[in-house]
Amino acid sequence: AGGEQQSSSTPAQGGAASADTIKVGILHSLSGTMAISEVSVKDAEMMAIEEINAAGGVLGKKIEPVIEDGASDWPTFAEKAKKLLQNDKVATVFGCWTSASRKAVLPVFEENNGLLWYPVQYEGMESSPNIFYSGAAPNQQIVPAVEWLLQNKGKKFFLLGSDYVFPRTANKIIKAQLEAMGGELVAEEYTPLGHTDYSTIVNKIKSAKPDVVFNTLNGDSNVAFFKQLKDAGITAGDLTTLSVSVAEEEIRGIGADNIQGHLVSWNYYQTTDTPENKEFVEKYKAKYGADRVTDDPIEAAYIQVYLWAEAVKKAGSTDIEKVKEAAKGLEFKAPEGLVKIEGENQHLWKPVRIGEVQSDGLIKEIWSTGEAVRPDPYLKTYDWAKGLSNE
Amino acid sequence: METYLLQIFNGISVSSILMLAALGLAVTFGLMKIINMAHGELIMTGAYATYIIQGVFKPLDGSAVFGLYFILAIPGAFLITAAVGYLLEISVIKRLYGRPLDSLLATWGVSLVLQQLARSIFGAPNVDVKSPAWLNGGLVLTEGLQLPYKRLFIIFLAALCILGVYWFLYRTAWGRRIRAVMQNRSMAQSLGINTRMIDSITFALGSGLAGVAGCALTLLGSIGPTLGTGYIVDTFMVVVLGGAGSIIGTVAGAGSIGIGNTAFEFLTNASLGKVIVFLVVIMFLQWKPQGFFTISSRALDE
Amino acid sequence: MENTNIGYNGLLTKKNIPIAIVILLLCLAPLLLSDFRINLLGKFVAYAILALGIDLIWGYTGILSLGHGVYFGLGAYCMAMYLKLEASGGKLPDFMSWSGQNSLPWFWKPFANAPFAVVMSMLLPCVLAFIIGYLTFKNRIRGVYFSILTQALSIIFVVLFVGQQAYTGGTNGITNFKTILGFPIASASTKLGIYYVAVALLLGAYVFCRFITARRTGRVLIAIRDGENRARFSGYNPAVYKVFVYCISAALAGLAGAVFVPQVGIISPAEMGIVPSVEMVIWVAIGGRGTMIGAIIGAILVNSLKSGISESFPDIWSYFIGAAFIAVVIFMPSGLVGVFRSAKAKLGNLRLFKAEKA
Amino acid sequence: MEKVLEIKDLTVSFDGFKAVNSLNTSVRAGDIHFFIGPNGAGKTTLLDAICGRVRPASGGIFLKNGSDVTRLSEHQIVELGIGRKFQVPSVFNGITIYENMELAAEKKRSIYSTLFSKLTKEQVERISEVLNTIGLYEKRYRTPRALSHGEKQWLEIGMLLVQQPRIMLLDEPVAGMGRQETDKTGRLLKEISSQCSVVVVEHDMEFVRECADTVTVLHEGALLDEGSMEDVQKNPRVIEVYLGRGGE
Amino acid sequence: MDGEVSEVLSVESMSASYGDSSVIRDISIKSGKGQVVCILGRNGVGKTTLLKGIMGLVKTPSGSISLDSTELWRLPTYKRASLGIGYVPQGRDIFPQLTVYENLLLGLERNKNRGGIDEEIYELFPVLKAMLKRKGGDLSGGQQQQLAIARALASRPGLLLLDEPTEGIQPSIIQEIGRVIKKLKSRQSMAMVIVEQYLDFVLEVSDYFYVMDKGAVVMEGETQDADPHKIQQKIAI
Ligand SMILES: Nc1ncnc2c1ncn2[C@@H]1O[C@H](COP(=O)(O)OP(=O)(O)OP(=O)(O)O)[C@@H](O)[C@H]1O
Ligand SMILES: Nc1ncnc2c1ncn2[C@@H]1O[C@H](COP(=O)(O)OP(=O)(O)OP(=O)(O)O)[C@@H](O)[C@H]1O
Ligand SMILES: NC(N)=O
Ligand SMILES: [Mg+2]
Ligand SMILES: [Mg+2]
Repeated sequence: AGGEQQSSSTPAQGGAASADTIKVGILHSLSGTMAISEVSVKDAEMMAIEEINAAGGVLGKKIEPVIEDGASDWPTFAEKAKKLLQNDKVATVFGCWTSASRKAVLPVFEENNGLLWYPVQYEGMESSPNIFYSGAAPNQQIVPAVEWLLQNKGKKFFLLGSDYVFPRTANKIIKAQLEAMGGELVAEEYTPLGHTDYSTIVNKIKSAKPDVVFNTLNGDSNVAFFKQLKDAGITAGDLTTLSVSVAEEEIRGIGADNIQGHLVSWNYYQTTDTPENKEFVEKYKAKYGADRVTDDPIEAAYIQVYLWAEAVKKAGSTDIEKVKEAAKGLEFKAPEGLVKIEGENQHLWKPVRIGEVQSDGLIKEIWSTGEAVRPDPYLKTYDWAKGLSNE
Repeated sequence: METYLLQIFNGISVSSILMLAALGLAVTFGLMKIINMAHGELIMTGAYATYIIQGVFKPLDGSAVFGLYFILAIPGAFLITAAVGYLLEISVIKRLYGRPLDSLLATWGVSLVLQQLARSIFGAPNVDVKSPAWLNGGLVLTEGLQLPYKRLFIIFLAALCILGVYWFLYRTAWGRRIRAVMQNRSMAQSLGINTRMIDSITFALGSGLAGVAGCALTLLGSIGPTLGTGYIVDTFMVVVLGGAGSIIGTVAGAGSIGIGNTAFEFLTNASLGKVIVFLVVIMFLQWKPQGFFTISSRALDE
Repeated sequence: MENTNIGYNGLLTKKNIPIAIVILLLCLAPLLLSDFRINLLGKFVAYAILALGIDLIWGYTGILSLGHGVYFGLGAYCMAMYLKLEASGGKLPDFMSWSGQNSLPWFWKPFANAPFAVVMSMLLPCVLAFIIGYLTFKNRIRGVYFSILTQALSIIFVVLFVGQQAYTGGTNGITNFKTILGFPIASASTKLGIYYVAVALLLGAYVFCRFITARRTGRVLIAIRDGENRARFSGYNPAVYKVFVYCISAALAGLAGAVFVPQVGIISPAEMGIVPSVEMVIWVAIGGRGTMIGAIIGAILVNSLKSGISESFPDIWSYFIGAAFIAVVIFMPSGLVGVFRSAKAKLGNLRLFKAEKA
Repeated sequence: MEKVLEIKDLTVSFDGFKAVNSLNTSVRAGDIHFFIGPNGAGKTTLLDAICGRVRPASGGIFLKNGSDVTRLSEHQIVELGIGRKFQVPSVFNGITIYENMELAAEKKRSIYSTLFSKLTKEQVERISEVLNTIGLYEKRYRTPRALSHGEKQWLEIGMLLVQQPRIMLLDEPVAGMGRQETDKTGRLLKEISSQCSVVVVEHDMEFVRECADTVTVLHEGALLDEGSMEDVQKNPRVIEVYLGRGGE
Repeated sequence: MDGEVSEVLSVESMSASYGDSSVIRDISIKSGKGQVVCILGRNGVGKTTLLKGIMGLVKTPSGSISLDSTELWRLPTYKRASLGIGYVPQGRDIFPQLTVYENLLLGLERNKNRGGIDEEIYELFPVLKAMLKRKGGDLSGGQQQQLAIARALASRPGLLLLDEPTEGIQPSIIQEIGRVIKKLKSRQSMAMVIVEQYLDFVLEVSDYFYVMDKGAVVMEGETQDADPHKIQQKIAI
């Protein structure tokens, strides 16, 4: 079980930042439905903080994390964000997972001129001056995946997603892309978050006979979907599915044998072959247990703490404006490879990788861009994406 | 054609899952009048119990014996969850008889605690229960019509549980005692029935049934701390639609909601399907305010 | 049970000391607490308004609604629509454009008008409550059947609001407001202003509810709670009374939602769901149902506790809150107010004698 | 005397079992009209039908003005002036005894009037008077929860007294009362019968003899005999199925 | 009291209360085998409370209750019942959703080795036999009262507590119940305590009587020596 550590490192709260520490906020769902994903992300951030502190901290000061529980509830996220910024006066916040929670805290960060580091891939169409996005923008995950599928797997797409903003927006992008690139949409289905019976959906997939199921389901639903897909006698050999919200952590819950052979698209896998990653995986397992796995959001959460620390060091201050300025163009040798902060939109340059799930639950990279891709949250560089954003 | 046949099968399958999930509630809520908001967490307990039992068998993974863990897991989940229910009864529930609305609040607290407990013990992420090999695959009727063994097994298990509970409640002296205690505790006492014991046993029984449901659910979905939350409204709906206090009603309620859900989901989409089914249930209740199987009473109140 | 003989006296009696203290404390709070805490307290005041409504239907009339989040949410959405339109300054709200909506839907348009939005925030819940209440109470759906039905209602609304992303903002809900009536919503003085408005509305809602419960109407409601059929045979039509209080309660919930939104800055469909709806009932139970002041105290206290504990123990706060719920129900069946009263009664203050003299 | 209530060919059945079977009878103004008969004869069911608690399978129950109460809902029937006391005492436990009386005394039972109107001075006086009569004046600020069985009976009768219906239906009003109280009830009934008709179901023959103007004997849902008490108690069938040969 | 009969029930200086409000103070009553003891008193004096106290259904802060010289005071209700008390409560307390037959079977609970319902019970209350399959709650008031008595008799208890057993019962059956009580009495196997308002009935069946007022015994004596008018007067005050 994870998460015992931070209780010892959660300091007494309330007072002003003491002279020899720098307070940072950590804001994730530690209870409620999103806790299944966010707790590990929090763990990764805590690990990074401990490492940095062990190496002497930043600006000669130790980082002091203030943890808050967003409880899978968006107004609670907003409340806790306010608390971190106004009460604790934290230098920065690492937090959120769902786009909804990010949208909820966004005005709080803008009003209070705070800084949020957001570690999860998302639907794009956003670029707040108060947020750094360390997960993938659509052009670093979805767009290349669709392109690869069209080239390698077939033209008929079945879009399956959870009913909320990320899948809906992602599918809007995919549909535009399919149209531009000669793909065909056979069906688009949404299920409520937390939906657990996919027999009907599987039946619909069967009768629609797509070449590809592009899966933007989130959370628990993936477990039900893949288990039930397999029970219906459909294997990865019969039908390709590509998921963008299923990483190693989720695969543990699904059961490797149920999803073996299916595809995913991310920027990082536990198997990613870099020296930095080898070290990262080792440290993570040493700290949280050999049975734990690392994955893309965990890695993004981990590196964003380092990116902030580097920026602070470079700026020589925790002042938001100075940190933002210093962060522009900042490069970091991350487990996923060399990443760089794009000053224009505060997203990361990231490599894109398509992988296949193995029988041991890990993911084997089968295709990659090799080098980091420039983030393009509004898809401005794609002609077919013209109508998608109103910016 | 096959699509439609399969869809009918799906309807029955979903009904059987609902039935299994609601059966325990039919006892604790229908019979005992405890609005048990922790029912979902008892289901979760059953799922984690299955996970634990599987863990014990883990060294045998790969051998044929491993698959047998599931046969043990069903009674195991029943007993473990019944034990949790028993503890709950003697610590909390026993103080709430005759205060159904208060029971809602206390069990809500219980559900918060149980969820957090699961998170502390098993970690926040989902865990995986590997289904036994003998339940993999399906009964192939025609090329496009394959009925998964897991779903067939759940239908069988649900039927077995229903029959068992029906027999126990309506055909045995224990069942008679249970029903008597639930209807009039002080009179039952006055007739020499140890109502404290009956209460505990009944609640444990209802909890144990939730555990069996949890065990079955490991075959189909995720096992995490919030596993049960998704079932709470559906199961209450099943019991209420069928008529609280009636086991046959629970079957009917589960059947109509399950089949309705899959049918409307097939015709529209999952969200709309749910909305339509719930709307239909609401409208149905206007017509039959006490559900399918009404228990009439001459008494002035209730 | 509790309110044995309120209402024989006017409103200016010693019965009103507790509410006077509560309101006074709320008014003085800004002198003692930080802006952030006041903002939080303002949110709890909104919850207290809602709790009054729940107490009216549950504590007095015995109707347990597990779907009051819907009414709260509707009120909140009405207000949010106004704020969003003001924030987008005539342009299409941001979420609509990224959801593929090209023009403002007709039903959004009137919400640019603040008074309209405020009125609708109460009227809309009231109308919905009337429809639901009229049908169900006329058809004699009672007790847990009603409770479960309202749960279904709540699910329906959540799913619909989530599904209609282009009109409602989907799961995200509506957020990112800028001004209210032209004042910057983030500024400390605006926030303080809103806070005082909330406190004033709470007082107003309290007086209104007390008016109802102190009249014979209040007695009829309790009679319906204790024996609906008996009330019928005494010549009262329970359906009419139930619809009446249910509508009032929904309107109060809507008002609470409207007060909530500018302070919290977001409303999302999850706030209409089962979890918040159940929690609302819990506030009232903990404060002490059947007493208006109990509802207020419960709402403010439970939420303060929840905020406080979750700040101190972010990982395991559920244990404390869960245990607190259990403990209150078991050891204080009549809530905090009940504990207070029985303590008072034990001090030899036998109200019976006073009543005798009156 | 003029008929205030006419029961025509009334049948009430439960899953085929006819608890009341083609019953024809009527109640006259100012009468104290007793329904007696064996346990299970259908007396309570008959009262239930009159006050709208059960719907008859066929037949009708007509008031003086010709309206058929079997088509009305319970509170409408009360508005037409029919009041009922139940076999198992039922009062409102959550409000005080005094408030129970207030609710019963209310004439217009709309929300508007319970919100805005006050009880008249006469009504208030009447309540005090009745509270004294039923011996609960001292306890009037207590809730009925703490009353004994007999006291609840009295409270329920008291509520009827302030309600002042035109037809009063009493189901076993003296069950569980002592002789003294029974006699008192008898006197009360006679007193109020000057203003309304009283329909009583009772098994206390002394009480029936004391008070009854008319007695209707039911048996298995149907009418067995009707007339004065002297007459019906001589009927051998009545003795056989109801009174018994042991003395009465 | 009569020294010859062996004492079955002996209540000594028992008090009883609901919550904080004390209803019975310091009451003592006795009943022996084959003896019928009657409790009289106006409404609300505490007769029902006395029986509930014996059954353990209300708080009894002080006193002693013994049954065949076993002390009951600390025992839970169900154990008291199992030791041989049959109880017919005021208000009948039939299990409404159970059939008549099931209600009767539950009467056997305290005496689990009794096989079935004695035919005698049906002879006594023929209406029950005709309605075995009907739900208890659907019976008429008087039918329920008969069922309650039958249920209490089913297990042949050593002590029978009857709270206003004739309430709501038709005259012919009241006579019948009177006969049964006498018959049971003649068997000398059972002690009976009856709370009654119906004086004629009491005088006919009982051996000993207590008159209660305000939670205490204000008069007691052998029935045969008693003057009905005196009792009536005592009750009236
Ligand atoms: N809901 C019901 N279902 C089935 N049978 C019923 C129902 N209600 C009443 N009965 C039957 O109808 C008959 C008449 O009952 P009712 O209560 O009217 O009798 P009663 O004359 O009032 O008797 P009592 O003097 O004992 O009160 C009884 O045999 C009873 O069992
Ligand atoms: N649940 C209760 N809580 C508080 N007080 C009660 C309760 N039940 C009865 N009492 C009080 O106890 C007193 C005795 O009640 P009890 O029922 O024993 O009277 P009783 O002699 O059986 O009267 P009755 O002849 O009317 O049945 C009454 O004054 C009543 O007010
Ligand atoms: N950004 C997501 N996956 O919600
Ligand atoms: Mg009757
Ligand atoms: Mg009594």
